Amino acid sequence: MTEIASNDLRALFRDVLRIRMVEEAIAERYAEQEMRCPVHLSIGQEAAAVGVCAALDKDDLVVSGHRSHAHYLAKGGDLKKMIAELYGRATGCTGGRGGSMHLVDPACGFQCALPIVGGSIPIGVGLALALKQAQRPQVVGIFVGDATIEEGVFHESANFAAVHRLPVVFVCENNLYSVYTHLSDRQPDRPLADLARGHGMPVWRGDGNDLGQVLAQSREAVAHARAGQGPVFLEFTTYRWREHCGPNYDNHIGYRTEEEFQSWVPKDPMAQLAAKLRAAGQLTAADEERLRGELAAEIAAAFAFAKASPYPDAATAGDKIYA
Amino acid sequence: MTEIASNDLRALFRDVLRIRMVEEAIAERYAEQEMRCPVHLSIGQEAAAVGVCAALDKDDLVVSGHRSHAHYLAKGGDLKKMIAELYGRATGCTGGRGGSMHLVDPACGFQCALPIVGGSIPIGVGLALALKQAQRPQVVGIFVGDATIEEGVFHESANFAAVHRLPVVFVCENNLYSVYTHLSDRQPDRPLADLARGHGMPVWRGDGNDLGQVLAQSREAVAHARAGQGPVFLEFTTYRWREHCGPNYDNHIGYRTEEEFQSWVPKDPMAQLAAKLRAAGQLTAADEERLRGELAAEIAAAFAFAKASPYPDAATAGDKIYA
Amino acid sequence: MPEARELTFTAAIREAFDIAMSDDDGVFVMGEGVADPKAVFNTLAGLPEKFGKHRVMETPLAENAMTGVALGAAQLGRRPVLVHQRVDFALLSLDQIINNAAKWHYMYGGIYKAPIVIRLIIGRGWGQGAQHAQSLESVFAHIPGLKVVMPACPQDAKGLMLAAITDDNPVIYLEHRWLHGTRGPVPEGRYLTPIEQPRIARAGGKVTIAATSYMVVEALKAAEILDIFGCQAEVLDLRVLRPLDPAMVIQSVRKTGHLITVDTGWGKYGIGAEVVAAVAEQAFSALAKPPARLATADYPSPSSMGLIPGYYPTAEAIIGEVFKMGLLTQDAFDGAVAALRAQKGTLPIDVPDPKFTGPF
Amino acid sequence: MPEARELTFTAAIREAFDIAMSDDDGVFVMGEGVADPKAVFNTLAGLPEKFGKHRVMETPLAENAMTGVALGAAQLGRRPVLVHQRVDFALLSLDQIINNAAKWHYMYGGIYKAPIVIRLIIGRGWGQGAQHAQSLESVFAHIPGLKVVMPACPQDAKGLMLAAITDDNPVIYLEHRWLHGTRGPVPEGRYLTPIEQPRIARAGGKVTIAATSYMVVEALKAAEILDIFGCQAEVLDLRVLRPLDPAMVIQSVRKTGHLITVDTGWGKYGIGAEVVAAVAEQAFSALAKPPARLATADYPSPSSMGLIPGYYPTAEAIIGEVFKMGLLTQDAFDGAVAALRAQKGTLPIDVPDPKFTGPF
Ligand SMILES: Cc1ncc(C[n+]2csc(CCOP(=O)(O)OP(=O)(O)O)c2C)c(N)n1
Ligand SMILES: Cc1ncc(C[n+]2csc(CCOP(=O)(O)OP(=O)(O)O)c2C)c(N)n1
Ligand SMILES: [Mg+2]
Ligand SMILES: [Mg+2]
Repeated sequence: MTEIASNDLRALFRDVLRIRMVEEAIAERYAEQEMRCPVHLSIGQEAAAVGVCAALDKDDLVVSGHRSHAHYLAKGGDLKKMIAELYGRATGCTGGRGGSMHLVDPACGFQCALPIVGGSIPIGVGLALALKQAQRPQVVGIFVGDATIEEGVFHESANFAAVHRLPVVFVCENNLYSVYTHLSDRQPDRPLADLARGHGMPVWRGDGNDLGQVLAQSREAVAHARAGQGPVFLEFTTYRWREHCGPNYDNHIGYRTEEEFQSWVPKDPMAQLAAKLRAAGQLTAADEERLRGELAAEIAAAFAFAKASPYPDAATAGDKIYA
Repeated sequence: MTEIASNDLRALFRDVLRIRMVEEAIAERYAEQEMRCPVHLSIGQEAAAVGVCAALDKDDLVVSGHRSHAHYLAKGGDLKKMIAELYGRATGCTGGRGGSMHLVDPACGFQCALPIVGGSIPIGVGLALALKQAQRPQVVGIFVGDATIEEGVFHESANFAAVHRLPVVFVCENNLYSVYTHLSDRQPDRPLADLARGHGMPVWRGDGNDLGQVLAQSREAVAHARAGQGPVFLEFTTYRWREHCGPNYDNHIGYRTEEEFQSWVPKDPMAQLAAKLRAAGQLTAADEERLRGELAAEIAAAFAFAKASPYPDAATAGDKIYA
Repeated sequence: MPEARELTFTAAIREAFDIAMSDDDGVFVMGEGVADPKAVFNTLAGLPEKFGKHRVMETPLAENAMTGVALGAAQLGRRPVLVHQRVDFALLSLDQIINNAAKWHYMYGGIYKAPIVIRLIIGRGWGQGAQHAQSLESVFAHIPGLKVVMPACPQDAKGLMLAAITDDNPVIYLEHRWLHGTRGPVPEGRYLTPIEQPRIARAGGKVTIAATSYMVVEALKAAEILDIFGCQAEVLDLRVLRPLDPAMVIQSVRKTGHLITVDTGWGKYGIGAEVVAAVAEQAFSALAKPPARLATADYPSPSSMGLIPGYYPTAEAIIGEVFKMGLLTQDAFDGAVAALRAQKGTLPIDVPDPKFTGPF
Repeated sequence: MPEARELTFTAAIREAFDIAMSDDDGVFVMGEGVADPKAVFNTLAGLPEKFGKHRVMETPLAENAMTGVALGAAQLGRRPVLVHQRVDFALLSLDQIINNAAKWHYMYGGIYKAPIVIRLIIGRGWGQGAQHAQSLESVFAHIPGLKVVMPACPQDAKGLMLAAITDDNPVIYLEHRWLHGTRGPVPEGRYLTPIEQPRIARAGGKVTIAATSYMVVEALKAAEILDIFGCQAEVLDLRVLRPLDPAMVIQSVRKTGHLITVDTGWGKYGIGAEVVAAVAEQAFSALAKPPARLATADYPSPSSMGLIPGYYPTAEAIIGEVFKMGLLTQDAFDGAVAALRAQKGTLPIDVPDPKFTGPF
């Protein structure tokens, strides 16, 4: 596996921290009841989003599902438009049409997010088909969860991508849960990535909380897909810290134990990365404080922008039904 | 792999020959335009049906798809009711409601056949769930084609069967084609059975035209499923002799070559079996002639029964919409 | 039977399951999240503990296969109830619902039955958006072989669920998220609400309002205010969309001469179309005025609350139609609208009541 | 433009594809069997050879994913046409059609388009049975964001296909198997039939028959015979079910005062319901008699030809409705029925013409 230079990681630390701080800000302000749409936070899972998107080129494409904030931001999505969308404002990335579960920013290649689980997988494969038909060099990253690959459409899409050798990078963030149902209640005891092997895809499996590993594996996988050798599959083990949907911690409600959660806290991808950088002398306390300050300002500005933005005009609700 | 006693095979020769003769009779009479429904013949593929069903107990259950005649007969389905169904008569196995693509005979455990490709897979898994819930010892055989497993519902069903360790025997007759489309246009180049391995299932792959091998592998697989160790997957390579749907040969129309077809003729499961039995001194020319005579009589009687049977009364067409 | 006890819609559903599962070992519930701590908006609370996880069974994400699995299990004496937290997810399973379950009894010549229930929740509000707030009952109601019910009050929520579970046919049970918190009288013990007919939710002689699901709530709100302003509306809760029995609607129209339909789905080729067509065919001369249909606006559900005004039919819109039919003076209409608005107060447009704070 | 050239419906579709693919490199066809020797009932004959197998692309069996793939490819300038040999198979893909394609433009605030065509063949006859002979247009027509067309003549088969391919929205193109062999005038070259309005298939003043797809053929048969017996029927080929423009139907009813709808699907919550409801709402007083709906019987399609009489609406049934409306004397009615039967001769009930010998 490729070694990752620690100054590469340093640049990525900013991205991880930024996503973390954005989502913590969302969590904090959600109770104000002004973000009136469901939110699925990625806190604890940021490394997969950041590592994979770092391995992608700017003009590569990405699609995601319900838990898409991190992917959107990691790919370079516009923060202001995202927060405005959560606030249902006209300045949001869909002008308030979609809400948090339909983030989109074609400017940076974040093609779409869709909350019907698995719904964006064939979209991503179709993008890859068009890229191949046009002999363009991009690849398409398709983010899925451990439950998403239970849907038949994953398999149908994987098979099609494989037979046509399409430039697709499947990225599975295995956080062990589908809402409140554990993997063991949903799938047999075998490596989940075997499903992808069944479709003839090469597979990388890694620690999704270790950004260095994510990045190294993603680079290999992306190179493979870009070389025209067909789709690849990445499985990253990770853990969701907050409730499935919404801003709170929920270890007390009974589907997982506080101990299980606590066992993941030391594996915090952000803390691990910070520790590594500090040890390498690449991140001083002052650096970090400055970074946090910059990001806090950016985030505050995004929320201010959202709140200052108007709601879309109800009279336009019936526009753009047909192109 | 278990050795199969040649007197076991002798009994099964009758079943193979019977299915062959039934389907040839259908092919012969189809042009009369009295069987007014689509027919999907299994000529050339009989060994898989017969071998698998021989490995099943009488009260085990079976479901099938569009190409179900052989499975129906091998499991013990009523020949008269089948032919009458093809003739659309009131005495058919569904009273003319379903036609050739909806064969059914619960008396022998042939639970259903369905022409929406993949449609009967979860039905079979649901039967297995109920068997397990009731702690009954039966297993369920689910017949699929090489294209059927491209449908998402196969994977969804396989995963569910695996996580609940249901007594399911998936039987894939890989005849290389989906209608007129070759496997290589539809799936990547890897063993098809890897898909089942991905779901954590043990897999047996064999020559579907070698009845001895089919039977031996099926017995092992069925024993595994019956022991409560979860679903299993059998892949049998074979070849369809006639057109996808209808009575004719169609090697001239361009989707496969006459040479390819000819290369399969020596692999005819019936001829191979007959040769083996003859070599073992278990089948004399006289035996075979007697057998053919008996079967011809039975088949003639079934056609006569069908033709003598009335059409269902049009006035009953609106009955039994709701139970 | 007089019955003072009131329950929420949620509790009524829960009670139906408790009774059904106690009475018949064959009944089991399956779906994503059925045994989780949220217990499908609490409608299944405590049942996994009481009946075991094999009878309140978590499933993988596999809507189409799970439907077939339910149908398969039903062949051997089980009575599965499959739950989807949103009807939108059921679009993945229409193959098994429409191609298989709906035709099972018929296409096998009556030798098999398909006693399964598919329970689907209709989302609304709190920014659910295009893929979590559809109301697709017309799609199901169009299909022979299915039965389709939409309870609008706690009593029917329980009675129709018990009837659905007892029925030997596939029953689509559509429940509106905004009804969960409503309260009403619910008889104790086992009773079945026949899957046969509408319910007269309120009697009246001037105009017939035929409504479905949550729109019955809006229709009743309208009817109360209309009453004050001298127009007695008869509110019919259609409740059973297949088999639809239009007789009660027709009888009402013969009395009132005026028909307004209000339903939770899209209007074109929707529930109201069938009701209006049936009345036009069978009781044409009873209509004093052209009938009117109210339905969700003919586009996908937007997420932002800024885009919601005008999307869903409301009591106010119903009163507007009554006015257009000439059944209210301008003054009465203005008064009715003012009264309605006062009643609504400052409740945001995207919640049914102040307690509803999302996120689903 | 006068145009003598006649083509079959099949050849008209083929010509549409030939033109569309020649004119625009972005257009490609995908589906199970599109490049096989049967060429989807010959509608694509020769096209794989002409345009290459990457533009007439075989697919695995994966209806839902292939729909999403088409939609995805359309985002980068491709214009895919997805073909299913039976509409019944499309039930596996309603998630991608309804949840995604129909809402694509709207839910992303207008930044994306969804220029895909989904071509679905409606089966009938030769024992197809419950799962290969459904006519599910109502399911699609109900959904905002989709366009839904059903050509009934070769000219529209070509013109609507070209229009569908040119349209920037998802278009569901439903083609009836029994129309494939019909013939009619077809202009040469590229022309678009606007996805906007019904077509007057035959003018007349006594009764309006609004029909879809193959039922236009039955309606025209009825109209010809009715004419002989003194009753001039106006036959409207609805042709575009979404967006439905009822204006032409209303205009016709204002002239005739009588409305009969005939469609290939099930009746309840079907196409006729919307047409009747729209007329009842918008042209109530124009109706001299209650409207009537004819549709496929309200149960699954049986396989046996013994069970088919009474299942599909026929010219005879249409004449029966005309008679019930009082527009024919008993003698005229008897004569019309006799004439129809004589015309039909001994053609079996399960084929459209003597050349149709199955098996699909
Ligand atoms: C088709 C469909 N079924 C069910 C749901 C409800 N749902 C939303 S997210 C989710 C869990 C998905 O789990 P996973 O793929 O592991 O992603 P994670 O939430 O863990 O990131 C479920 C069941 C849905 N949105 N769509
Ligand atoms: C859902 C669905 N899609 C397409 C079809 C049309 N169809 C019928 S059989 C068949 C091929 C199936 O191939 P396979 O599973 O290999 O079985 P085989 O015919 O070779 O026995 C197809 C595509 C169908 N019946 N159902
Ligand atoms: Mg997960
Ligand atoms: Mg095959």
